[in-house]
Amino acid sequence: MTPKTPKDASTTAPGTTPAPTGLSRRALLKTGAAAGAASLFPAPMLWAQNIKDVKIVHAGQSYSTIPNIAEQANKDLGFTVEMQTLDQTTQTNRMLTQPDTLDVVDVPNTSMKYFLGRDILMPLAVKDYKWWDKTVPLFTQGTYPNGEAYSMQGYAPIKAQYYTSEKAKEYSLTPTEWLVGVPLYYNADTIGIRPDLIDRPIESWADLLSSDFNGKVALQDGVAVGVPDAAMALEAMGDVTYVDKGNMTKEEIDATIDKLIAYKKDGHFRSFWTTFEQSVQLMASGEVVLESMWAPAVTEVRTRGIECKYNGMKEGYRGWYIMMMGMSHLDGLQRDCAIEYMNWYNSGWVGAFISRQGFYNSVPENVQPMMTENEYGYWYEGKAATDDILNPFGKVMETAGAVRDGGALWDRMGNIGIWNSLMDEDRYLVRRWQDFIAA
Amino acid sequence: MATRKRKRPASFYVLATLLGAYAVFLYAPMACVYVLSFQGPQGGMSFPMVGWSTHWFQVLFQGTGGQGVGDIPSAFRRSIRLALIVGVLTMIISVSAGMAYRRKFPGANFVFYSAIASMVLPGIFVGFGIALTFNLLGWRVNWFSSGIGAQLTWTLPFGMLIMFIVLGRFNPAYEEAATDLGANARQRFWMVIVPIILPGIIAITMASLTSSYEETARTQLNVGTGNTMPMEITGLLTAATSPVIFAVGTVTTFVSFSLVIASLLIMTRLAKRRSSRTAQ
Amino acid sequence: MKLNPKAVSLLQVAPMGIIFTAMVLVPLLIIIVVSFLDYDFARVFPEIYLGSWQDVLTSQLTLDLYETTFKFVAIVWVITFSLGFSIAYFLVFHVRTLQIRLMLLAAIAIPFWTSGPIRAVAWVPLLGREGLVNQALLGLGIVDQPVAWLMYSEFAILVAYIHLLTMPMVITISNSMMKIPGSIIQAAQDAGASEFQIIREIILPLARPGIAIGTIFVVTAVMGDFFIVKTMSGGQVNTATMAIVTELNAFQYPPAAAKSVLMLAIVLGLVALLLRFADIRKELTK
Amino acid sequence: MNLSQLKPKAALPEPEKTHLKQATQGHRFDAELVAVTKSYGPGAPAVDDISLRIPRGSYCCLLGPSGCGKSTTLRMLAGHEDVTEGAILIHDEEVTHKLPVDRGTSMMFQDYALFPHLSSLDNVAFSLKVRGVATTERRKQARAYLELVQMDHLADRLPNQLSGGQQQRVALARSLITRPKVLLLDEPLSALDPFLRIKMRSELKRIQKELGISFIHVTHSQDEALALSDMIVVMNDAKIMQAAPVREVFETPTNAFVARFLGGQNVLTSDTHQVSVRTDRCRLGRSPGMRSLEGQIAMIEYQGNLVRITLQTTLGDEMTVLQSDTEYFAQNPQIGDTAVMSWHPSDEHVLDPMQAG
Repeated sequence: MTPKTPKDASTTAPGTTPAPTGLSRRALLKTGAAAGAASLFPAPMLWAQNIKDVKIVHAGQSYSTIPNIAEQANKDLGFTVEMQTLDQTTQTNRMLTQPDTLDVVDVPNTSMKYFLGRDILMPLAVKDYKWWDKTVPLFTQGTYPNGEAYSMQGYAPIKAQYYTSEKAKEYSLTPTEWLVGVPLYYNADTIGIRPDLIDRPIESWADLLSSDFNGKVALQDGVAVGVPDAAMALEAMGDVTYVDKGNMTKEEIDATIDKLIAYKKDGHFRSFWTTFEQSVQLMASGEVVLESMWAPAVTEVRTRGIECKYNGMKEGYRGWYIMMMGMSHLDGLQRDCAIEYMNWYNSGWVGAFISRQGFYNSVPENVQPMMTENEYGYWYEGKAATDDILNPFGKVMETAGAVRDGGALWDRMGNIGIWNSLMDEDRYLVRRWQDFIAA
Repeated sequence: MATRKRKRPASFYVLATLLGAYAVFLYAPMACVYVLSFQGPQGGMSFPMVGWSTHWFQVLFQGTGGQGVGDIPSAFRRSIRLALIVGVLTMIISVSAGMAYRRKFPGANFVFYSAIASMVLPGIFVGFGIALTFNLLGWRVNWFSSGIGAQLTWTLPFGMLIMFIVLGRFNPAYEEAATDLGANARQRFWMVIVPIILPGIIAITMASLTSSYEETARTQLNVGTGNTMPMEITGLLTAATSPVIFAVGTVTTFVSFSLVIASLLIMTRLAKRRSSRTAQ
Repeated sequence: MKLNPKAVSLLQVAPMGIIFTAMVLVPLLIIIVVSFLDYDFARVFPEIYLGSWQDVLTSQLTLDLYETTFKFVAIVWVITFSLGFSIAYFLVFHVRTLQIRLMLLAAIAIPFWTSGPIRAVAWVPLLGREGLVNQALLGLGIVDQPVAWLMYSEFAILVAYIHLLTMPMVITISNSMMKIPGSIIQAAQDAGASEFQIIREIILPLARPGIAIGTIFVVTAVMGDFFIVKTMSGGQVNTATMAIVTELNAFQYPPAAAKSVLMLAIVLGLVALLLRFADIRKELTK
Repeated sequence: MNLSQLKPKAALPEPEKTHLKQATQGHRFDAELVAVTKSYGPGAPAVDDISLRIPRGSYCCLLGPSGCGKSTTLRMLAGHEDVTEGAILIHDEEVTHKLPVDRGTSMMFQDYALFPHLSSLDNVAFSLKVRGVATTERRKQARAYLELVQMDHLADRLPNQLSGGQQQRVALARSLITRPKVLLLDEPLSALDPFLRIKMRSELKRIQKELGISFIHVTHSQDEALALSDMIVVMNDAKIMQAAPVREVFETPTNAFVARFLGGQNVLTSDTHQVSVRTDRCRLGRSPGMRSLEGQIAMIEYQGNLVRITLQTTLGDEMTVLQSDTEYFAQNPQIGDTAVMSWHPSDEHVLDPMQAG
């Protein structure tokens, strides 16, 4: 791969006029970046020379900061990429208290509100990102591919995709020239089911709270995922009605928590899980028969020879996505390299790598050539596997004939009932969540 | 130690049984770790075993090896480097402070209760406070500054308490005798006190090595780029599941077992040398 | 030049004092300030807000949290102390050779070199519905249904605490016991004291410093822990520290700060109370 | 209070004198060791096949150099050390396998072994407490014993607030309150300064006489042994060299070791026999009818009314002459002078030949 983007940047980067001294730090950074890039333009060799010493620290989720990806990046790009896997809390805290120690981050949608207006992140011009035209409209337009608007309950992708302007302290709900970041991957989550231990089909979120499964149900811990799941179930049960269950009012929160406390006192929940491993263990060991779960965890249970289903519910899926962003302290060559890295990340190879874990990439067009027909058919198109389906590390996940639960990409992603959320009444929700755990 | 050297009293058997039962209780979950680390390549993190193999050890030692287990070897190296430095610093600082507490001095309560506060405060909060302080001062966090500092807030209180145990009822006559024999303060320290409290010094170093190696709450925000071992493990657990984590557990046990045996040998040798020196 | 002894002490304690001041007290000061500020979405505003404190000091939640926390502290202390004291007594007064004693102590300590998260994961195959214990109980015909409360329950939390915290009790108490001169025990035997009387009248009072330090370990560990509570209860039990962590994870620093300050005050109070019974420092300055 | 109240339980009630009462109890010996051996694993035993009988009401000192086995012997008597072979009897009753408390012995430890967390009074009252004696009653008794050792004024002090001598008195009272048949003392005076040591030793002797029980006292000091003992047991290399009344041991040591260790004797060879001659029976200068030895004066020690003169013989042995100061000043020998030491053949005491080692 040749580093094209910086060259583009040098011709189009804003603020190329020399800045007088005494300007804001931001302006100086811009100038530096532009100057650095401009000097490269006539001599690509020099660029290759200079970037050798550049290092990009990429911190993120454990399925996107895999050493294999860093290895590939260091092979493809001329600079060094160092990866650090962090849990979400640590990562957000690091971004807030020590933003200089990170260069590129990928974060879940539920964290986006924390960074708004804090000058921690670097806005990305649409023109600096090569794949925007090819990105699924979930992100670019805020619609499904058929142009239909999707559910805006919870933190829907379009809610934190565009800035109103470069220096804006607000997200824009309509397209602008400034991206918050690069959408990486996303998925539609539903309930994991042990069909061998349940003798009827599970088709509604309401089953999560059905007394049939008392003591054999687990939810994901915490307010960002656990509460939306619970709200889906409560609404389906008819226990609580919501205006927007992805952004509840105080009264709705009270009603939700009170109901949940009643269920908890009834011994309804076996556990609330925090880690991938816990969710797999709960399901695989028969501790629970129904559990809100992630797709790769379901696959993991299945590879142990235990039946586990992941079909969609009639109320729809719970959607989420991960966004990649540069940090605002980046300037000069390093900034160029960071942008280059973000472009590279969605150019196909990584997309295929992560797709093999069961997630969807935001630029499927780039991914398709990097996967076999069998793979792309299975993961994206809902087709039956024609051969073994391997995970990125060569482990057999499914054998020929298997069909992905829920079907093709848009069968699943096209039916989102709620997005993972960070509610306006977060403060109150967290407080009431404490009462729930203590109950 | 002097006890009845006659027939074992009944209490001996009762207590020996208790110890045995405790050992079973102690090692039961550990046994699960050890056994599961030999899980077959297709197996997961809980029973049943899907065949037996050393696959996960190979994965661990070959580093990434295309297995997506995170960069455990680098994390391990970082953790060990940090643990060694923190262990030595804790030892020096705690011994020094322990010596100070043999006299009354102004501020003794202040330091003592600071230590207790440091133990008690939730680790993440201390970590967050330190990160925030560095941030406010415009300093960059780094493993060798804030990282070591954050870990010391965890290891030093224990080091101090161990010193209290070690120096408690330490007979001042030894030192007085040494003074009578013309030893100066430095000789007194190196030739009298250090040999006597050596087991305590080893204990502090070992304890702080371990707690440094294990610590996450205070470290994670302050270590800068590059995860430590437990951070890497936690990171792995949040989104993946692989018996390689149990392999880590088995290897750590094995390594620490060797370390313990080694230091035990050193200690018994020291004890023997001492007893042969003082034997009547 | 000869320094006066107090100055020597101050110099000796200086490194520790400086580290604690810089790394604990300054952050603590910031935490205290933060607890009085307003907040929203990971942000703290420089505006006085007393709501965090009001909630901490007046809500039923605080009472519930501390009730659970103290319940754990009390049960764990009683069990780790009884177990730790018995084992330490056995190691010191029944085991005859130093080598065997050290070997047994090491055997007790070794599981602690394995990371907490790893150990935590290992409980499910043991205590879960289909775990080894349940299989054994079913196999022996003691129960005919798997026992659910072995895992993801308060019982499970207690098991993990006792598993973790008996060792520090053994180590600190046995250290104190080893310092009791043999002649004192013999003198008590001469006086006609039974084994039980020797334990109660001589060993227990003389092992008090070790018991005190072990108690500090146990009390602070239980009060400061959230990891065991969370993993062993399956996120279904809330304690004082758990609540702080939940709020920190939601980036709601001021209420977390207020709870931390309260917690610190309570634990420092407990430690001060404990030191009234056994001043571990007094033995040094004698 | 009347001392007789403090006597062993077996003693008859007051007002008779205790040491007379002992005679009425019908046992022959207060303590007896029968062929007792103690070994710690392979190698030379710590105590090698010793037998010993201690008559009623004796003050008996076990005397010998460090490592001779005297402390081990005492600890076996106390029951703090297992007996490998042999038997131990107290008041004619076999106690070899009994617990310390059931033997009727009480031990006073070298480091006193006072319970550091208890006051003097509670230390003394301890044995009554473990027997369930009520607080006021046991305190009353303990106070009586503190009075006996003249420590009642410091009854409320903790051990670390007492001087060495005071701690020892408390330890003594604590041992005596159990009304032992035999009191065992492990180097009780070694930690005291010389002045206190002499004071304490007369105190010990007084108390022993008043109680009339046997004291068995381990020491490596000849002076102490001579001053205190009714009976001295000299030990060396795990064996008893001589066990006899004090005068007999001093005047007629069985072998050269005893003679040398006790002091006051010159060991020399006369007519191929090894003999001992008391130093105060030797004099400087030749006299008819007396045997003599030539040497050089190596040292002169002035001790007030006596003067100790050390002579180095041509063979390298050291001989001692103890003269009165009048005699000494009459002769006025100087260091370095050649001199002759002479003695009367009738003063020679023939020694057993020493075994090797």
